[in-house]
Amino acid sequence: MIDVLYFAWVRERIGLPKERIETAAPTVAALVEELSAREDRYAAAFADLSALRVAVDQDLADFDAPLVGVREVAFFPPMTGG
Amino acid sequence: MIDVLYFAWVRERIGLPKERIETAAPTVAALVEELSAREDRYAAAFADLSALRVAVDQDLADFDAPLVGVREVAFFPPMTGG
Amino acid sequence: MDIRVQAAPFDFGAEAGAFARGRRDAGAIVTFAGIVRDDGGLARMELEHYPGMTERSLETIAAEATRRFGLLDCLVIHRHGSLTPGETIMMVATAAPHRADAFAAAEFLMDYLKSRAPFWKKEFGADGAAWVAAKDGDEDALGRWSQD
Amino acid sequence: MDIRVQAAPFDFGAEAGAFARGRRDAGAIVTFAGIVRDDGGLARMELEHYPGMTERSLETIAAEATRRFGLLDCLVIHRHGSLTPGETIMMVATAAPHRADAFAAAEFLMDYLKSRAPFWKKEFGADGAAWVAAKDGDEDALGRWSQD
Repeated sequence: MIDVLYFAWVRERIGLPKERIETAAPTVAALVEELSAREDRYAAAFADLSALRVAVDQDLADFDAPLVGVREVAFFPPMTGG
Repeated sequence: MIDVLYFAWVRERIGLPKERIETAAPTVAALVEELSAREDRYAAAFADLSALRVAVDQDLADFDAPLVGVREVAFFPPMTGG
Repeated sequence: MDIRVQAAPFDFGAEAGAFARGRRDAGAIVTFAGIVRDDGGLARMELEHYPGMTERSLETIAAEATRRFGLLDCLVIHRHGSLTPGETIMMVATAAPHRADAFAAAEFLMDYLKSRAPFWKKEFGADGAAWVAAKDGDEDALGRWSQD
Repeated sequence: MDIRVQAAPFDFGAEAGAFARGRRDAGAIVTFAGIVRDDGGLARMELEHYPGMTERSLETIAAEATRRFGLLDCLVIHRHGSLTPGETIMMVATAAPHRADAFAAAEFLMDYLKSRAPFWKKEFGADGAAWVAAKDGDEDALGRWSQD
């Protein structure tokens, strides 16, 4: 079980801020493929990975980051704070 | 007649903040020579011109600046404000 | 080092004054304040963030600025939630013995905060709502801080 | 544009707050404050200046910063007379639509003010009094602002 969080327009497109997912995906990229295959709203949110950022256990990571032992993955667009 | 002002250690070395001087010196450099020849305290203050700055009518100037029509000349060390 | 992430407004002047007050060790204080700009009919802005990761990332950035520039102290306050034009979104403050380090550290904090702290702005105006797009320049700005 | 040269103390936080308050046009405010640092037994400092030329030179520098960086506003306050450690010597504040210009303008103001505004510091400590020597680095700092 892994907590998956969505922020900004990713959250809006997928339609929820957070969900618990039972997955055996070995990497973030594999999780993205699994979700995209599941429903169109995921496929729409993940259509262009270059427009997305990912954090693994609250640290910025790459899409090829492993998910072994990970508790929390978050997807969001590039940050616009400050 | 020209007002000549001294600041910081130039003022202390010459021993006064301001004086009116009757001079026909055509440039700042000529005025410096005239004053230096007058008394030791001026010669001491003006010994190293590279350590001095000059303002003519309240604008920074070079030592070869002309004095025609000038009302006020000031001598001081490099600034240390801020 | 003082990091605050909050929905409540804060008083930039009071915070800047308290940060600088009686600081006999620092010769130089630099502050930056970001204000919601009234850019063509903006009604309000919603600032979303990632609780937990926001504080972590700001602490990491502030610790790195402190190390690099020998800061005596630094402060980051960043709001989230709803803001209207004229409101202060965030501020940073840096204290260092000399001005070059205080300036560089404040710019470093801002550059990293812009591209590395998980905040997202959504603008609401007469024409509806839109997420603010990240500027390429903000990511590029990080390049100047790379160390060999 | 607000330029003040005064012997009286001023409240940095209150001035920074008033400068930033309700500014819907500027997205970015940068302030710098210079504080008398307690550097090895300094008892007090005397700041001498050249009345008349001081105001002129600060106005020229502030006008140039406004022109170069498209400032919406700027503020310079500089004290003269006697100051003790922990007291605020001076401050600048800049307001611009974006942060890069607000930062650059504040650094430009400080660099020029250091080398072009007629102020001189004399430090009084346990070992007596001494005029502060200008740093080569301060004059060198102007080089980065030269335009082609």
